[in-house]
Amino acid sequence: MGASTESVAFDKPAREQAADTFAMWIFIGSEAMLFGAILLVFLIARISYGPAFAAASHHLSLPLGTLNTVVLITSSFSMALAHLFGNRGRWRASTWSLAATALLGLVFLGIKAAEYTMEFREGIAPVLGVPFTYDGPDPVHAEFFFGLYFAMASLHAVHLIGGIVVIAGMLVMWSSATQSSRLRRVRAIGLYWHFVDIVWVFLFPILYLINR
Amino acid sequence: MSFGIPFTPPEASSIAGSVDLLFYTLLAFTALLGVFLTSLVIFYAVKYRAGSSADRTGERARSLPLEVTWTVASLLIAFVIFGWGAALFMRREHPPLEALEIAGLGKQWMWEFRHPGGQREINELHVPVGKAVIVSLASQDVIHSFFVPAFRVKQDAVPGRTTHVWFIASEPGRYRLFCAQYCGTQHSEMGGFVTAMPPEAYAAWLGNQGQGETLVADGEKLFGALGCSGCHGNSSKVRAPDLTGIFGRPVALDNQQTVIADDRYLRDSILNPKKEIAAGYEPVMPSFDGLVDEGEMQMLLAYLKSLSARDTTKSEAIH
Amino acid sequence: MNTEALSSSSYLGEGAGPAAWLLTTDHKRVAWLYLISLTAFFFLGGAMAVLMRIELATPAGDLVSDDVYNRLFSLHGIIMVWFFLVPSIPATLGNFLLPLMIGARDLAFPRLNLASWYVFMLGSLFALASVVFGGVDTGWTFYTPLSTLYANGFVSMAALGVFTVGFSTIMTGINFIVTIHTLRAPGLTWFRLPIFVWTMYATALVMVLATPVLAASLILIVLERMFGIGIFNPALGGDPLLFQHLFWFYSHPAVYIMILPGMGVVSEVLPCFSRRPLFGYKAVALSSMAIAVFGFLVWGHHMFVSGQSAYAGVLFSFLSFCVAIPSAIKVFNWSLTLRKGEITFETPMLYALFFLALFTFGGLAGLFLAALAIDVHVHDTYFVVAHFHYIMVGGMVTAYMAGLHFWWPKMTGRMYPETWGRIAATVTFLGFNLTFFPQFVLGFLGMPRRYHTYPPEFQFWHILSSAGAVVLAIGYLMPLFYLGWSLFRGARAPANPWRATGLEWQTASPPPPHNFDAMPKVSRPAYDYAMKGLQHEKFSPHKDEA
Amino acid sequence: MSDIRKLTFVYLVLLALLALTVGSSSFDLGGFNSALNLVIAAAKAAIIATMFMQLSSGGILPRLAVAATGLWLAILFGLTLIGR
Repeated sequence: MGASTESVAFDKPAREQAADTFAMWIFIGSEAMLFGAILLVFLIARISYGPAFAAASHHLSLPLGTLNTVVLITSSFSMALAHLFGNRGRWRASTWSLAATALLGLVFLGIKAAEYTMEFREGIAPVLGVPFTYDGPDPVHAEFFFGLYFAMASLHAVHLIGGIVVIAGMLVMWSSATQSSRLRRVRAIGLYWHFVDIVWVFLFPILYLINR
Repeated sequence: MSFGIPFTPPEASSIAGSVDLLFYTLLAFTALLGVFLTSLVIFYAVKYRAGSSADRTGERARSLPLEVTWTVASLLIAFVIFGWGAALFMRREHPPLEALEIAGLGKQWMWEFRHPGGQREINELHVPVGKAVIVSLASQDVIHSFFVPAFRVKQDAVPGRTTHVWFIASEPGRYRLFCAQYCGTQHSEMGGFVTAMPPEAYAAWLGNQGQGETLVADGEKLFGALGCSGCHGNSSKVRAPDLTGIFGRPVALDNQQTVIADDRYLRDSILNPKKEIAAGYEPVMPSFDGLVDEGEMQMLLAYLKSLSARDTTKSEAIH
Repeated sequence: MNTEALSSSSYLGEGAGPAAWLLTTDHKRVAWLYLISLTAFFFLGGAMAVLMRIELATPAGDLVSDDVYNRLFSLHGIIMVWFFLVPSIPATLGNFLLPLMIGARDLAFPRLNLASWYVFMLGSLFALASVVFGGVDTGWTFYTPLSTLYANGFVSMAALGVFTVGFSTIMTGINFIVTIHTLRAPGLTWFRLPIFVWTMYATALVMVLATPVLAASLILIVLERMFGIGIFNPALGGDPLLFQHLFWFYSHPAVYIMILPGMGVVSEVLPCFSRRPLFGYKAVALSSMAIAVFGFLVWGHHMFVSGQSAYAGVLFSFLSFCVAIPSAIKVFNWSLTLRKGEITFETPMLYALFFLALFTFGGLAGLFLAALAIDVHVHDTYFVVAHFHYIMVGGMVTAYMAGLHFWWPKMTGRMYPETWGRIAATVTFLGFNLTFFPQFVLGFLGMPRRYHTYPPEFQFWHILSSAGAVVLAIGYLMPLFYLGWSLFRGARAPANPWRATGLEWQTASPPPPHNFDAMPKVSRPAYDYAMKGLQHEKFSPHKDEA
Repeated sequence: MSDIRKLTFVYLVLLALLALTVGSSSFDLGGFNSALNLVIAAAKAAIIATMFMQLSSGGILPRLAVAATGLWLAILFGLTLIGR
């Protein structure tokens, strides 16, 4: 006994697996509260300054935003595949799926960076003292919208970067890990990754699709 | 009797007595309960100390009737105190109609007050006894809190909105005025005195302050200087709502809703005119955000309110 | 007794040297890492409090400047709330005892547990580093727009430090919840759990669900300061009150993070020294959960005069009265536990009885604050300061001392000196009341909190309070010395010196690295002090069950 | 291989829902656009949670965590919006 559990506290792997999953779900609940609080800030501002927010939202790039959503949903799909293959012991396929997931994460970040660059050029990025040159109506509250947009999108991006780093670290130490611990890690990072995906699923319509 | 040591704050407003009645009732109740529980614990501790010959038969580790009883009793008492406190609290929402309105502005680190006649005071506030006084509060910078312990009133002054506090001073005297919300380095220096004086003395005091411009007059001047009168005046070329009698009236908006033109609506309409557009008008008004500070906002609001009062009390205004 | 044999079989003897401690994953050693760091923070925050009390002995600001005073109370609050009270009992006693009480070998995630300490140290030291550069002067509440637009201190640094400590809190919370759900010994059903475990569960729940909201509000502050995003800036359309909503959504339940573990400790100590089962066990257990849930519904009572709608004020007042009920139930049950007992007055019991008194009075003072019309008068005055110090210091710290003395033999294998313990407990109790009772009077008189100078008519009460602070400081310094002494010179402790029923007393003092030689089985309810054979210190209550 | 087929199907459904959201935004639904967007987002989140994250087959504990989070988010949103 003990060989297949990682924590000394458990004597049965099945029990440990249940504990792992539960812990990840609690962590996700905790993260949901974090994003929930910021969404609440957004919601209240949106109620107060609806027209300004709608007008400002039109300055975001809908094609790039949609493309990014597709990329992220695809990465979730490949993450689910990585888990499925791992479960079946098909470790080569699992590894490739994981790598694809991380790669898609990087693509997402690349597209996001391109969007940010465009927005900086257009002068609608009210951060770091960059001059804010917005030509729509009610620039004060449009600035508020862009501030929240940058805050929320960047917080999401930071979560995604964290996920990519963890996947990369897992792949580096892949060969030295036992199969059960590989599976344990894929399961944990998978839950996290899907959650980050869910966050974007909400952010996308909220930020990009206000009364288009 | 108290050797110069204060135990209670002075009661100097119309509500101080009723707040204190609740306070002392609650004090009596909590003291009684606290002493009862303490005595019970001490009694048990002595009676059932190890080695004592107390009777320990028939012990039980729970008693459902007892638990239900104290739960229900606690709930009932809590509800009574809640209701009492809430009923008194709701009086804050309903100031008397006939009231003297004084503008109070908090800034780091002083209170600035302006009487309706334009008299200005810093960290001092003179009010008449026996007349309702509404202090409309605004803040130039951070959150402050207007606190007069002798009146049992407190209200935060929040940047970006107007809040109100009202009281009727009942005893002439000089009472402490504090800023209760921490507001930065010299927070403890921000305050002074409220002087409650008999109405005649108050009138005399007002007279001695020198006749400055009234708040309304200042507001009217600003109304012209900012160009408001260009559109909202009678001879304007652009169509804009006539603001005569606007305050307190319902305004139909272009989204089929109706709002009451209160402090909040007027403030928002000046700073953020696109938010709620009066039905039938084009949204052409520019925002004055950043162009008027809180002091000027108070003047404008006073002027706009005076436009409502004028029809009915014209003779008084001329006088 | 053979010293060699003992040290080699206990967790304390398993490898010495810094590495064996700093890289340990043993929950008992992680508890010590926390205990040592928290003690340092407690005395640091306490020293600031004493300095403030000395300053306040005279109405004028003659000892320190206003700027320094503001930094002192801000850091006192930040240190005491986030670096001492929130982690205090959970991270030290909870870490040590939770696995022992439920018959587990360790917490579910031992490495996460160690990581939580490192994250805690990283965050707290980062925040404290801001002192080196000049400190923060926003108060621990970081109210906007003072903190975002006007404060000249190192607000971002302190906020990021607190943010980081939040991660450590969440890690501990997750670890506790999962451990309690998955690692209970056979037969240890939910309603056989010691109340301490129940309160740890309730605390962990609040930690996990409230802390992220604090994190969000701190992130927004930092973004506003560093990147100019005007989320709470009224000039840009933001709402400063929204920050208060988010802040108190965390910080009011955080009060329950701080007090629930104290309630847990007292629920262990009172039955043990009364030799009686806890009165109304189920009511106490369930009221802990009720507190954890209802605690989230009342944050608006910090904002009655803030400008939020009056009707919201009424609703929040109503809910605040409701949350008082579970606490009242607990007080009644603790008092009734003493009835028909065989009571002895060792140090933990003294602390527990003092807790009962101080918590009761602090809680009753809370009724004044929940009653709207009274709160308008006493809000933001010393009345509030006195109220929460009665709960946080009189309640939580007293319970912490009770627990520390109660489980000291288990943690160290040594007894503390009983006489000194009783003296310290009494000095603390007297000093505490002298310090904080006058503050109730001051608050009613209208003395606002966070004042560096004050009107001379308040001086009498301030002098009493300052004198009390000195007594209180002595009361807290005494255990530091005699407990330190007993680590090396104290009498050897038997496995079960208090003849208590919990599983943690079934194993050696100090416990072996793997906690139990034979994994325990449980077939009795908690606090079964009527059990035969419990008169003996070597008796193991659960071993006779097959 | 039916599992892979199932995951692929789920993936395609998610993409279809995305297309629906983006598509619907070019029609004026008289104020219901945001509501529809949120309903679709919630549906996508539910699909990801149950199918990709295997919430439905993970036992009672994960569902407990989700329920608790939902309740607490409701408290946060509800009481804050009332308090304004």
